[in-house]
Amino acid sequence: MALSSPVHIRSSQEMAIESEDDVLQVRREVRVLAERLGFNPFATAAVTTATSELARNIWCHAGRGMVQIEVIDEEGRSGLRLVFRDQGPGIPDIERVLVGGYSTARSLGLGLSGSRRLVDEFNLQSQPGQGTVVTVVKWGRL
Amino acid sequence: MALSSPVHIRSSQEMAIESEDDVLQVRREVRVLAERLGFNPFATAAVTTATSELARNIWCHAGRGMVQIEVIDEEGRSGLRLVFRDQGPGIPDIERVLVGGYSTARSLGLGLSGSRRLVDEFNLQSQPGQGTVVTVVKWGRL
Amino acid sequence: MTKRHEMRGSIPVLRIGSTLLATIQVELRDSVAEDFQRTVLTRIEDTGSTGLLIDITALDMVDSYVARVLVETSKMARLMGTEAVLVGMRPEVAATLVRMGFPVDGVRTALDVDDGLALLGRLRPAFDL
Amino acid sequence: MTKRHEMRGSIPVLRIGSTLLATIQVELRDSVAEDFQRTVLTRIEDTGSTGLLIDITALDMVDSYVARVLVETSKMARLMGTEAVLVGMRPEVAATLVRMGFPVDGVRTALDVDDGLALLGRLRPAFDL
Ligand SMILES: Nc1ncnc2c1ncn2[C@@H]1O[C@H](COP(=O)(O)OP(=O)(O)O)[C@@H](O)[C@H]1O
Ligand SMILES: Nc1ncnc2c1ncn2[C@@H]1O[C@H](COP(=O)(O)OP(=O)(O)O)[C@@H](O)[C@H]1O
Repeated sequence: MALSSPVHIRSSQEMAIESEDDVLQVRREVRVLAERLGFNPFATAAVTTATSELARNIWCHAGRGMVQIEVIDEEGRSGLRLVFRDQGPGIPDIERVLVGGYSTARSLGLGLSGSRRLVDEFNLQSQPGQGTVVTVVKWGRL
Repeated sequence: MALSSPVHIRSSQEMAIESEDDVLQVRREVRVLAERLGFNPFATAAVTTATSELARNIWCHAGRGMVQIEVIDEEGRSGLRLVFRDQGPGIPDIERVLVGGYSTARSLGLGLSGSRRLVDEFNLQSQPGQGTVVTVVKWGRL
Repeated sequence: MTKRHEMRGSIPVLRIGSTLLATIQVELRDSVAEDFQRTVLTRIEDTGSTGLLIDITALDMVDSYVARVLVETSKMARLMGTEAVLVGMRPEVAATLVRMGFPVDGVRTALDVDDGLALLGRLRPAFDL
Repeated sequence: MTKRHEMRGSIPVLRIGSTLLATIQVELRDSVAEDFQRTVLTRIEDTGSTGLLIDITALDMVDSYVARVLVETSKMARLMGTEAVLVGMRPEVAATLVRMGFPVDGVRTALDVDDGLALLGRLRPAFDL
């Protein structure tokens, strides 16, 4: 999870993702935090949408999991770091899902590849049978 | 770097590529030289665009590097030889990036495959962990 | 009030002349989405409407799931012979969808309901009120 | 003058009747590109413009990065319901993009601003001034 630069964690909370309601709950929380940090509407929509994709993936593909939501500071800027964790089936071919257009569900397969394009830092770790961890960081634009 | 034919190097300079500003700087320099060599607008746009792609790749994927810009003569014609060098992560699957459409960034993956089509000679050397060297030559059209 | 009621109530489908106007004001969740498609298609059949406007002005976020539901509903309507137009997409929503690589071709759009009605009028002049 | 000002100032977005005209006169760098998209889309919403012309006459080079920004901006505008037309692409720029294999389908183009306005007029007759 190579987020090398030293960051200051201003706040941290965890939310469970076990239902579609939880997915909506999590993305509302992320929107509130983004707005509070002064993200512009484009950055706010971007991080809220990525959250929705990744939380929905946990609910759809792993059944349950959780997200850790952190407000972080680094070199005078503030941002959100979100860590989505589950102990589901994992993703066998990470490269393929990151290119996009690949899906085991009846959908577009844009969740992972699309989220990645919406955030500033993206890290996906997954072992078949062991679960999946997706870490994203979004910095507020000025 | 198989540029076999004996060339006469008329001038040679190095420029660092460490920021987006440097990318713009380098491509302006290449444009000036191309125009000075009497390249027509199509050849000038081609070599300037290839320069932009390759310099941007250094900035985006390797963080820093440099370009060596040479004015060369060979068999009565003049051209530009550009050597882009970095010590970044290197490219694991050269064949794939040369086909085009493959990208680890949120972009089109046309930088390497596209540049190759814009120049007269193209050579890509890369070792994962060792960095990347891309050499291109563009001859002026009459 | 049950959840199903809550959502039924919240995607009103109005008739404006030969056009149906569906206004999405809630987050589209799985159950709502299916119900929405069913309602819209059934009302197209019942009313013989030749145009469908889906107004998403109220949505401040459209993820790939919701986008797919919207595009699919438009396609279903079109298969029935009804032109569908998505209206009121916010700037940040448009920016997000394009950046994600969502395939946008084939979706008819208009700035707002008025513009959407005018567009339908041009597409199906014979049917316009 | 800060960089942000410099670039903001340098991509003027004018209103011509129901059309917005964005004239790109500077090299589009990362920060400028995002700002450009934000400005254009927000102004479409504010003004209710049904057409967008992006004038790139001044660009003597368009690499794949800039091309992507231009095409994406057009797609975003279109999702909002605004027709976008790229105008003034120079011959050598067109030649370079095609040779690179840049996917050009789906992008509307016109020779210059006048032609662009005429094209928009044909696409959306009711709205043209
Ligand atoms: N958390 C997860 N656990 C297991 N598999 C996942 C997870 N997230 C994504 N996947 C797998 O990766 C594929 C691609 O995911 P994504 O790009 O989000 O598209 P979609 O969810 O629309 O299929 C999914 O179809 C699924 O097979
Ligand atoms: N100088 C470089 N160092 C390391 N990786 C590179 C370099 N240049 C290109 N790459 C890799 O090759 C891929 C394809 O490059 P390119 O064809 O230029 O497309 P793009 O830069 O748009 O992704 C990049 O996504 C990146 O992973």
